[in-house]
Amino acid sequence: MINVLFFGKMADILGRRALQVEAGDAYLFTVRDRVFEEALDTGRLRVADIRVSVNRQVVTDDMPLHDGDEVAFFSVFSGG
Amino acid sequence: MINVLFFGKMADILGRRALQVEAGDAYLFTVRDRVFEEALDTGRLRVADIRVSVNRQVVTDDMPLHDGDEVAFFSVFSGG
Amino acid sequence: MAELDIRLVEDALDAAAANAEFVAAHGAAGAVATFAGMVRTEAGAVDHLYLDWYPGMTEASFREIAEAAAARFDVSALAVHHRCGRVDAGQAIVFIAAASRHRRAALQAVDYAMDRLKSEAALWKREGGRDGERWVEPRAEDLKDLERWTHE
Amino acid sequence: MAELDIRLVEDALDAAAANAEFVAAHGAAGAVATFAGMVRTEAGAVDHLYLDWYPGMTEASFREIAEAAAARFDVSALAVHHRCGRVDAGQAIVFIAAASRHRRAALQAVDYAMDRLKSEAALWKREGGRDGERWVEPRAEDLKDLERWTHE
Repeated sequence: MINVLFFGKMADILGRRALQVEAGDAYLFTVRDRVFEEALDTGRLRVADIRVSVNRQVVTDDMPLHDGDEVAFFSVFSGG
Repeated sequence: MINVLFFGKMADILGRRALQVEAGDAYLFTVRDRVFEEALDTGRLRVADIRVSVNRQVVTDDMPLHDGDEVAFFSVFSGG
Repeated sequence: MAELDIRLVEDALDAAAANAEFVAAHGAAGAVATFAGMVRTEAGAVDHLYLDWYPGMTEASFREIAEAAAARFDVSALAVHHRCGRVDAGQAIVFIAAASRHRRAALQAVDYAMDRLKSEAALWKREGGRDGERWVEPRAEDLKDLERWTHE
Repeated sequence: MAELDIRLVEDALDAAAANAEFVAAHGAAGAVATFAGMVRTEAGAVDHLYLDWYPGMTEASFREIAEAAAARFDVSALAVHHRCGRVDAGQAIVFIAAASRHRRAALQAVDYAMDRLKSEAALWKREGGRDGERWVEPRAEDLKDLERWTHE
């Protein structure tokens, strides 16, 4: 299974902090498309606002996912 | 009387921290000349290194001095 | 190698105690600069923050920023302590400290680390108060502050 | 008007205690930046300083610098605590703190005040150690640091 996590505004908008996806022959962009569709439907986020990480590294390119991978979606950081 | 004070390297070089001068009709530059002569004789200070204050204000021009005035001579500041 | 002290703090962050500890450990270097950020208590709509965080990734982002600050400036020690979770008005959010032989290196390391934390720490800030809850994004000013360091 | 806390300290200066007091009094502003300068304890020829001072004039020079920093940056409080007399290795010489709504204003006020104190505070520094005693003058670097503020 692939663990998918949501943080910040993204978790709020989707109303959950996690979901699980079958590893199968999943690609990051397959998972992303599914999450984006749900998030954008709410009208509260734009694609440009959403960041993606795989195993805690922010990524911008597509890649194959493997069993046990951790994918996270979140809005831009705002600390301090 | 006019109180004359010395600080920092200036006090070290002159071997004292204070002296008193008759007010009379003294001018700052009269007092300064006397102090400079003594200080420069030691070879350990140049005129450019010496600062002067009257009543705790740094001054560069000559001025008459009055009874109770406080004149100070010192090298450049070095704090922090 | 600079000594790094990175902490993601889930309960109260005591900026004064963190400062005392840092000065005792690293003051011998000669110069210690610090910054502490608190939730403002002035009359206003905001009376608390919530900082969402990604365990593991958040600490890694602090460490990356601290390592970059230490590599860029001549510091012997650098501390980054940052709250996560709910932070009430008056409480500390962040404490940064840098020790160096040189006063400007210590001050610049703190300045740089704060600018990067504002926009690049893996945290998500929500303000809460009488007008409800609102997710905050970095301001244009924060991004401009960050840009200063790419022009030097 | 910024609240100024100017102290010429003849006995030990406790930088951590000064910080705790400042954060407690002014932390509500949101941002607190501090700087503490200590006599370095590294192996070397210098094991103490002596800071000669001019009672009244020295405090006035601190106040003038603090007022200029407060006028120039948007700070709500500024502290300048500076030692005079003999200061041994490991002891604090100076503590500066600034509180503001804005982190950069607090950091800049501290940076500016330190640069000016180095060259413009009415103090005279003598280093002492195994090679005897030596009066110190501002370094070219100190004067260059100070010059930064006239070009902004």
